[in-house]
Amino acid sequence: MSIKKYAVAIRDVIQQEMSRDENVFVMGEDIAGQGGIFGCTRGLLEEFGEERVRNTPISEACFIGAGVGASLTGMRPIIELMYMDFTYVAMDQILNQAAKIRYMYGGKATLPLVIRGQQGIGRGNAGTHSQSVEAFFTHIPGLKVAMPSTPADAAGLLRTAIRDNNPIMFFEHKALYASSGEVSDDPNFAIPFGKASVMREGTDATVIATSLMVSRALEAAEKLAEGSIDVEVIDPRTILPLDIETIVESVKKTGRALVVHEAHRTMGIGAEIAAEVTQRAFVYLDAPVARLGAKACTLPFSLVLENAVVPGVDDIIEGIRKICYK
Amino acid sequence: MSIKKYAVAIRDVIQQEMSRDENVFVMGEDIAGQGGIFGCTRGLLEEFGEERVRNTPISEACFIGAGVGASLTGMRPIIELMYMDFTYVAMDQILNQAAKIRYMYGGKATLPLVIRGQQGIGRGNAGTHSQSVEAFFTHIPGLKVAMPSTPADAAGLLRTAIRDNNPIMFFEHKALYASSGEVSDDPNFAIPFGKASVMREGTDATVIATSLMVSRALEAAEKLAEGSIDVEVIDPRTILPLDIETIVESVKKTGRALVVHEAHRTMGIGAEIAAEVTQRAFVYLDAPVARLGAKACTLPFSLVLENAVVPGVDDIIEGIRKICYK
Amino acid sequence: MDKKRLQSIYETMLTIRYFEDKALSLFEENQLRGSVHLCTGQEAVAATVCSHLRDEDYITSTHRGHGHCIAKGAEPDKAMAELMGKAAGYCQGRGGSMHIADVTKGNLGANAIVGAGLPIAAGAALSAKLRKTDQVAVAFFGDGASNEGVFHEALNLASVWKLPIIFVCENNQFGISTHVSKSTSVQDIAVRAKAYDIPGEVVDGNDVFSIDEAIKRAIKRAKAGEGPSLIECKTYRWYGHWIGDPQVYRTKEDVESWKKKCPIKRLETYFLENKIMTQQELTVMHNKAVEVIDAAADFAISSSDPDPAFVLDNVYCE
Amino acid sequence: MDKKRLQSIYETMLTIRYFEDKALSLFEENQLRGSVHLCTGQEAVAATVCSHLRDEDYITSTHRGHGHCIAKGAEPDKAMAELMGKAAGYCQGRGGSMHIADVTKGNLGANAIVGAGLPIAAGAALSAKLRKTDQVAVAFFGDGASNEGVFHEALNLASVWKLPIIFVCENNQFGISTHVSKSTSVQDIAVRAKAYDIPGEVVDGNDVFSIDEAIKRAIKRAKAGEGPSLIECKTYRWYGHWIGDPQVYRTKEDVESWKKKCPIKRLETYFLENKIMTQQELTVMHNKAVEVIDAAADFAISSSDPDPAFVLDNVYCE
Ligand SMILES: Cc1ncc(C[n+]2csc(CCOP(=O)(O)OP(=O)(O)O)c2C)c(N)n1
Ligand SMILES: Cc1ncc(C[n+]2csc(CCOP(=O)(O)OP(=O)(O)O)c2C)c(N)n1
Ligand SMILES: [Mg+2]
Ligand SMILES: [Mg+2]
Repeated sequence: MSIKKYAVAIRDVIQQEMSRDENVFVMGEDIAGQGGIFGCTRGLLEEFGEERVRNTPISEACFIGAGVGASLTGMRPIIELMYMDFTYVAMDQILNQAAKIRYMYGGKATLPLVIRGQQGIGRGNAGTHSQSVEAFFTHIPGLKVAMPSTPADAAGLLRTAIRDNNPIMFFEHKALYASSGEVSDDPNFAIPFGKASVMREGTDATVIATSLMVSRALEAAEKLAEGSIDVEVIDPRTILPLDIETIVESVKKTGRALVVHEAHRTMGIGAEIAAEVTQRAFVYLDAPVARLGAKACTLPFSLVLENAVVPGVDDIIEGIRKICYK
Repeated sequence: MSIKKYAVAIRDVIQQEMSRDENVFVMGEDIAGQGGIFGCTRGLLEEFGEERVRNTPISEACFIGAGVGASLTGMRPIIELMYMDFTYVAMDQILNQAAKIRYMYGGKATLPLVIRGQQGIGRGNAGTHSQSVEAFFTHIPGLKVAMPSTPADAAGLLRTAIRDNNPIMFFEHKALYASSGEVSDDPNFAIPFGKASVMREGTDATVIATSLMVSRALEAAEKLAEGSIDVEVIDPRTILPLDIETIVESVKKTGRALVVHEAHRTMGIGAEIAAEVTQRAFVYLDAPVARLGAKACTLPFSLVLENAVVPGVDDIIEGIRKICYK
Repeated sequence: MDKKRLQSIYETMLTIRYFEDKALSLFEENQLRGSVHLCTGQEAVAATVCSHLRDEDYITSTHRGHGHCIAKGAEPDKAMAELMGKAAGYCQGRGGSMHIADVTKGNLGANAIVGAGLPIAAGAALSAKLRKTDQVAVAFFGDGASNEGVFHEALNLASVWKLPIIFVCENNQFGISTHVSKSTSVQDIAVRAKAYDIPGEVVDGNDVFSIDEAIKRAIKRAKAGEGPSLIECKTYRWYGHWIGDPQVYRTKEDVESWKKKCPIKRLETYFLENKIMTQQELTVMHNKAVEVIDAAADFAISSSDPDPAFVLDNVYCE
Repeated sequence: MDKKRLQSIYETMLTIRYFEDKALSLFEENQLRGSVHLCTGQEAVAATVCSHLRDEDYITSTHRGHGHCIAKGAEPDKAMAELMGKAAGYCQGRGGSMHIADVTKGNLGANAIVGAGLPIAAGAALSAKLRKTDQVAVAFFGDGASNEGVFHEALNLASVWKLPIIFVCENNQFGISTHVSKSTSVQDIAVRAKAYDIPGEVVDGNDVFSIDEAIKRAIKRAKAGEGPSLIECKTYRWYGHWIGDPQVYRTKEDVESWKKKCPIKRLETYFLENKIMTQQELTVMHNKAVEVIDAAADFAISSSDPDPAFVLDNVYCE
């Protein structure tokens, strides 16, 4: 075990997988000399050279498409998008090509491809650079979607992603890069997709939280523990596949659930989780499954406004109280 | 009243609005001489000339962006996308620009813009040309989203859309273009957004269905009426704004609800509707709100397979029986 | 060009021609459905370009892709079965005409999204470069596609990275109903090569010899590590954009005048004038092609539909 | 160029220069946050181009947009307030540096998405054409943006439709840390004009006279209904890509050598050599600009934050 920052955990896994498998390579904007604007590819150019650590032109649709072509033909590309918001200029290559090719070709194509990058609030980047866009990639079948909330999960899930033979969307969070935690030194340490992590056990209510919201949910849970509400906090870690069983088991125990994500509440993955949990645990529910997410406006630049839009610890506390009728 | 085909109803409204307001113009691929591949702009070139009826290059991101620029500066563009699947190559202009500009500019910009076109199954167009993509446009705030299921709704909602001062996503359905129905001749006939249409009244269960699924839901309801299950069928007509009140009122009456759409079940708008209905009508529910949508695979080319993927009348019947425990 | 290559190009063109005719008649008999884009009249491009490619070389194709598919080595029976959505088709009926692929033969797929194949081909070329093979990639695309953003991005990327790729534009003068002059700011799309500092040339797309010269040069350049080339083949499609196109945008005379420039006839004339093949030999080849295609159609018709029980298979690779 | 215009360009450049300096110091004092991209060193382009535009003419700008904003008539106080996310800012604190706009003055907005302004500007030009005004639109963008697909699509569309638009590329040689030679397949981006059959020219982006000549020609052409032009202004940014950039990709010497080519100094030398203005007059103008910017900063600092109670306002137009 070592204590590592989230960004370093990511970098180290990429480095190890590139050493292990010469078909793995990375490309993206400013990832070579600069090591990525968040340092997730730092040092790789020096170690692996310009062929395998490629700065791209500002042409996201093309370099994601090139990732599709390279992966179809035997390579295992890791593509960094500087901001996951930029998926919008490359949506066709992600949703129509990467996600669908294997199926449309009757299973006769394999696409090992990781598209990774950061998203979310925390740097005052305003409406086009602070979004949480993961939900889009769960609606069209064919992709897998991870969103680690800790350095260990970032490392373990990324290794799984790189070794997986499917196209993966890997959502990091800009406000988590500097967070630290223990990470296994085992060069094969991997966390399977589709296994939620119970971050805190509790008996009164279940909070399902993702990415940056996990720490806020934990903080809310600690505060409520003082007031004698005992909250279970679950981080699904991958939202596709989604470990609905673990969530449902927890809700059967607690009878109450709140989903919290930073993405907009409307049509965020909280909707899917709420609908599915209700379907499977209906008779156990003491309250409707509640949802918290960003309010229905663009993320504003002003910090005061941003804080009013995205769920904070107090909002989560209030949300839990509500489903507990307390 | 006249009997009109859905495609003709659309064409007529565009024609009338172009006559009424010289700032309204249309652009898109093959919409001029050819009148659109589904005839929705037929005859407009002859009447209004090439300036206001513009064939575009195959550059969707650009001509949608041009629509944003034109609407910001006083025009009221109507843009035809030949297939709404092509939104994927223009997502940034839709989600980051059209949807956000007014808000990001502190309310000091107005964007009257309609992006319309058809989607869905029915012509053997396979995975990249048969999708139902409406859900994407409800997650990012700033757009309104309509999906008419009848010629009258197509006419009434499109007129509202053209006169609205916001960017609108208008989803027609390729398999509905040839369907006929009564349409008002009133040149101001308009249907407000956010008002659901109760297509059939019933007391035992509520089915919320959109677009092509509305007729299937009605057929299912008729069949079940024979077996003494009395189904209410609601078409929300616009999914953003969503007339949640009408839906919730119905569910409070029936105690049971099934949402049916052609888009994939996972993260389709059924998830949002189910979660929200449960939130608001929890104590009235005799069963969890159920959802039907396309299965979790790309839409296959083969008709046999396509039919297995998208909800059919029998699936809806089965879905209703399930929530009625019958 | 040596006789063997010429004959093989000729045979490929015939196979494509009869394949398309058969697809058309099956469509008219309601045995086949969907958006079917025939490449009749354009056969020379696919046949000649692919005659220089090995199985390990890559192509990406378009919605008008039957010709590329056959020229890159597809068996007509499995191709026709795919057009009919049958289980025995290349994609087990999941892809259809617009998404037909055979990755094992280097055909990375038809692509129903205009322009979308170009970055994918660039990626295949990058893959070849990274794996240090001498493979090349060819991206086929239409005149209309040259106005999509990814055209620009792919040519720039390929040039900057000196990828072993050839961009082959089949300029058949129309994107659906829109004449190229109404959508495209240059008369010759090949001129756009200047924007990427790569060679661009215009060739007669109905003449196998011109295409042959150009593709040879481009492949040589690609293999030498000098980067991409852009070849624009001027040609014409005889039928509508898709089966069912009312074709209001052009006259019968135009179509007829282009039929006179038939690439197959043209090669036959060359064969006869240069006494490379006799009329009888040509007839034998025609008959053989007809047979192959008839057999393909029989195969496709008699194949079974895919079993819906397995419809959810192959979304993911296990 | 007449003296009045020159002085006004000079004044604009000074305002931009001091505005950027102030933004930097406010950032360093933690009064300002976010991604802030300074255009110091590039002032001549915005100032000269916009000196030819009226309020009713349109521009679209970029993430590096303060200069365009000021040159197009923004009041520095509301601009600075927006950078600080204050209620009195142009966008009421909702947009920030990367999304600042003033539609009433024809500034259709900075744009944080590289390249995204180009189609929007084309749309504004189309709007002018449809409304039969003599308005023109200018799209500012960087060298890096010229590799985005929308660059290609917008130039093609504008050319085919003969839109009254000028595409002004500020080639400051880098997209973040990536030198233009590593991302862009041509040495001069202006060459890409050939791909759209429009005029393309390279000018010294630190020389107001060269820019002036080019923009005049382009505006004349636009107003004559002859369509778009592409102008590439070679220039350099003095500071990092954004505030906080470690700038590992260039040397101090490079930066210093470009500082010697300061567009403001250059114009001052011209003024003095040609006895258009005296050193004293220049100093007066400097002082005036400093005063304006100091006042703007004071205004911004003392303005209040937006009220979160209204955070959901203005998502839609009622
Ligand atoms: C992104 C996208 N836009 C539009 C279409 C609809 N469409 C299909 S084929 C076509 C015309 C393509 O023209 P061209 O590239 O010249 O190829 P051709 O059909 O002439 O072979 C269009 C507009 C599409 N499939 N994808
Ligand atoms: C679509 C998109 N891709 C990437 C980025 C990240 N990014 C912001 S500025 C920039 C560099 C732009 O370079 P250039 O166009 O030359 O403008 P400059 O910063 O030099 O003024 C990049 C890559 C972005 N904002 N949008
Ligand atoms: Mg064509
Ligand atoms: Mg630059």
